This record gives sequence, structure tokens and C-alpha cells, in this order.
Amino acid sequence: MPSSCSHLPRMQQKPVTILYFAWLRERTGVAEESLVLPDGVRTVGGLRTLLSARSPRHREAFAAPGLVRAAVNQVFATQDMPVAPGDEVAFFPPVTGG
Amino acid sequence: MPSSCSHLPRMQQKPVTILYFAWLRERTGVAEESLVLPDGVRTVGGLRTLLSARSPRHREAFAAPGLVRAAVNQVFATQDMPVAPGDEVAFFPPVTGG
Amino acid sequence: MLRVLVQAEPFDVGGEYERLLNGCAGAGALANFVGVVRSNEQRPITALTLEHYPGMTQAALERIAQDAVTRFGLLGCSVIHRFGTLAPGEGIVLVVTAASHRQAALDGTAFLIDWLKTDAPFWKKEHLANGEDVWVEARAADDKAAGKWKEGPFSECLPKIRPAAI
Amino acid sequence: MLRVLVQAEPFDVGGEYERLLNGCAGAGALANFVGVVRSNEQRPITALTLEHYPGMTQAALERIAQDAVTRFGLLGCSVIHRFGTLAPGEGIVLVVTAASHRQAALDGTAFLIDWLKTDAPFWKKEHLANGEDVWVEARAADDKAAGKWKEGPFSECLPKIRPAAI
Repeated sequence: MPSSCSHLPRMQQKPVTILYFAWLRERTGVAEESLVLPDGVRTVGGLRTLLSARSPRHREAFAAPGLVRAAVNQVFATQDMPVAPGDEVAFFPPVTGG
Repeated sequence: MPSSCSHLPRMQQKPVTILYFAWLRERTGVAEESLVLPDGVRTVGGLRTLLSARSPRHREAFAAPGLVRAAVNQVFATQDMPVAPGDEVAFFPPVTGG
Repeated sequence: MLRVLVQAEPFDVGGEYERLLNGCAGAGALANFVGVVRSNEQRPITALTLEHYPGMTQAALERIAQDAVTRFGLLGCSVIHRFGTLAPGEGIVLVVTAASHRQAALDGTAFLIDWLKTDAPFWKKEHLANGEDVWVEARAADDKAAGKWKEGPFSECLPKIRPAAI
Repeated sequence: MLRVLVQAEPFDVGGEYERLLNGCAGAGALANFVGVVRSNEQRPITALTLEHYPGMTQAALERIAQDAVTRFGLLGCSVIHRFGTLAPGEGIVLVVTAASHRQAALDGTAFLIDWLKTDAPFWKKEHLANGEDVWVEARAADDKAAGKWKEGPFSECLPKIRPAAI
């Protein structure tokens, strides 16, 4: 019997890749990690809350003063935007290039 | 008995140097000429009228369509500005540098 | 002609001018902008490190370069943004635009550098002469400068949403 | 640093960038503009001749370069304007500005080129491919562009009157 992607056991779901840049990378101590999205986490904001609880350093990094911005699959994203298995989600401070 | 500059005979007055640029130079056939200001010609506009009568080519040049501008002693000038013996007065079309 | 590079190596301002000029027949006006690592007596720094988001940078810069060409009717433009550690006086970013007339070249250059300041995924860290390392903070003035391009007749051409704080 | 040249020889865009950068400690932004002899399929030209008013040009350019530095708080600027006969693709005029931040450099560059278009005593003659020689006519749009700098808080700083038609 065929099953759709959303009904796969969690082990078989494609993980989400998480990237951190600038002081978020330094404070979490992580440049890249991956996790399988638990049920109920389907937005950028939801993922951020989940990640904040991942370690004391994560909590500290996301709680630090200063704005945190995000991109999903290399496109800037707001917190209400959806995150799906296999996505690449990046967290970073406001950009300062140029 | 000393005499002021304005009472010198015309022969001893310093002449005005006249310069022409661009199509004014081409149409008058003159790049530079000089003349002693006659009595009553004391402005850029007066000088222009005087020069227009200097030769058929001068008349034609000053009558040609297109604006004519001027500078007195290397500073842009309007027609009511004074011209004095020894001045350098230039006539030219609107500038097109840059 | 469109030329977009994200690189660690220095760029050659004169060479990029020649390259764009040669690639844009009929050009009458070229403008450029170079952002330079700044150090001054009030706040001496020994170096600046630029971090970027490699998977995103090249594509984002290509989109905005194409957008600038369309918006301002440019004959071409070059955008080169460096990453890595740079010394004071080194060029960080180069924008060159070519157009038939000057206003398009000047406006295209201002548009591109305003955009790069607010929407290109780069982050600067200053290495101060006193030994401290400090991440540069985004300036509200930069957001305002970039925002001005979102008014006017071309606002519907904007390629993407701006990131909101989350 | 102020560098003003009126010359027949070509200028070196990359060399002038380096020179101004080296002459302006603390610069974070350099902008430039190059006006180029334009030839296109609609109106092919073989060359452009620039005539100027030698006694007036250098002093006028020095005044406006100094004015730009004061108005925009530039760290320095270079203005090089060529005269004589130039081939298509050759640079006619180069403006380079250096400032702490980008807006001053961009505004200073736009100001200088707008001014050069309307107030510097140069005249262009195009040598058309069909053999005709044509004096370029001044554009009303140029007067308008230069005029915009006369509004705002610095209008009293204008160095001189504009020539009126007589």
C-alpha cells in the first residue's frame, strides 16, 4: 500500500538543514546542523522556538539582544513562512554587506 | 594736472580682448580680436551689438539661431553686466562639456 | 553584459571599467562605486572579515544585477563582492554600470549599492586595533536608503520580499 | 585631496582611483563617473572634438571641485576633463570622489558631472560617419539636472551665477 510523504515514519523523513551565520554561528557554536521536523513544527518561527531549546548555547544565542532574521531555501523569510522536510533554513543577524 | 583713466584719449585706453568659441568662432572666422571701447558701450549687450556690425560674418554669426552666452574676465556674464577697458570678453554657445 | 562575482581575491577597478566598457557597445556613461575597508583615528581597525552565505549570495546578486539593468535601462553592470579578511584600504565591493546617458548609470549604481547594503547576505566583523572583534551592526539609514527604491513606478518589479525580524 | 586636470591626454581610471584612495586617509567609499565618446548604429560618429576656453576652464573646475568637497563633506575629489579630438569609446571626463560614507561620494559625483555638463566651458563637435561635422546642442535636461543642486540647504554656497542667454 503506497503512503504519502507526510505519513512516513519520522526516521525516513528528510531532515531540515539549519545554517547559522555571524554572531548566531559564534554563539550557538554551530555552523550547520540538521534535524527531522517534529509534528507541529511547520514554520520558521516554530523552528526557531524548537532550536532555542536545543542547548544552553542555542537558548543564549536566540535570546541575545539584536534582531534575528531567516532565509528558507536561500530566500529571505518571515517567521510565519512554512518549513518542510528537506528545506535549508538559515538564521542570521541583519546583513551588513556592501 | 592729473587725469583719471576715464579721461584718457581713446588711443591710450586699454583695448578689450574679444574671444569666440565653437560655432561663433567658425562663423565669425575669428578666434580672438581686440578693440577700444567707444563711448557709450559699457555692457556685454552693448558690446554684442557693436560686434554684430563689425563685418557681414559677425552679423551673420550673432544673428544665427541658437543662444549666445558670454563671460567677462573668465566669469559667466549676463548682457547687463559692465565691460571696462582691459577686460577679456568671450562669446560662445551654451556649453556642452562633461 | 552582466558580470557578478563573489570572491576572496581583490578586484581591479581599472580592469573592470575597461571590461564593462568593451562589453557595452554604444555606452556613453559609466559610473562606479567602491566600498573600502575604513579605518580612522577615532576607531582604528587592523582588518575586516566578511562572512557570507555561499549558497545564497551568487544567485541573489545575479537577480539584483538583472533587476538594475531592467529598471534603469542599463547596457550592462558588474557587481563584485569580496569575502574573507581584508586590510584597511582594500576594496570590499565594486559596482560598475554602463548606460547611454549619465542619469541611468548614476541611478543604477546608487540602487545597487543601496541594495547590497541591506539585502545581500554578508556580515562584517571588525578587528579593532585594541584587540576586540566586533560584528558591525546594521544601520537603520541603510534600510531607509534601500526603501526609497521601492516607491515610484517600478516598485512592482522588486524581486523578493525583505526579511522581517522574527 | 583635490586634483583638477584639463588635458589632451587620456586618463587612467584605475590609476586615478588608486591615487585618490591613497590621498584620502579614512575613506570608506569612492565613486566615479566617466563620460565616454558614444557612437551607435542610429548615429555613427568617427570622432568627437572638444574645444574649451583655456583661460577659464582650470579655474572654473577648481572652484566647483572645492565646492563639492565643502557641500558633501568629501575627503577629496578628482576631476579630469579632456580636450582635442577623441575616438568613440575614449573617456572624455572623469570624476572621482572619496568620502567616509557612500551617500556623500555618490551625491558628490552626481553634482560634479551635472555641473560639468552645464557650466564648464567646453563645446563638443561630432564628426559623423557620413562626413558631416555637427556642434552638439545643449540639452534642457542638463540645465534641469544642474538646477536641482540649487535647491535645499546649500543653495547659498553656489560659487557663481549661471550664464543667461544674451
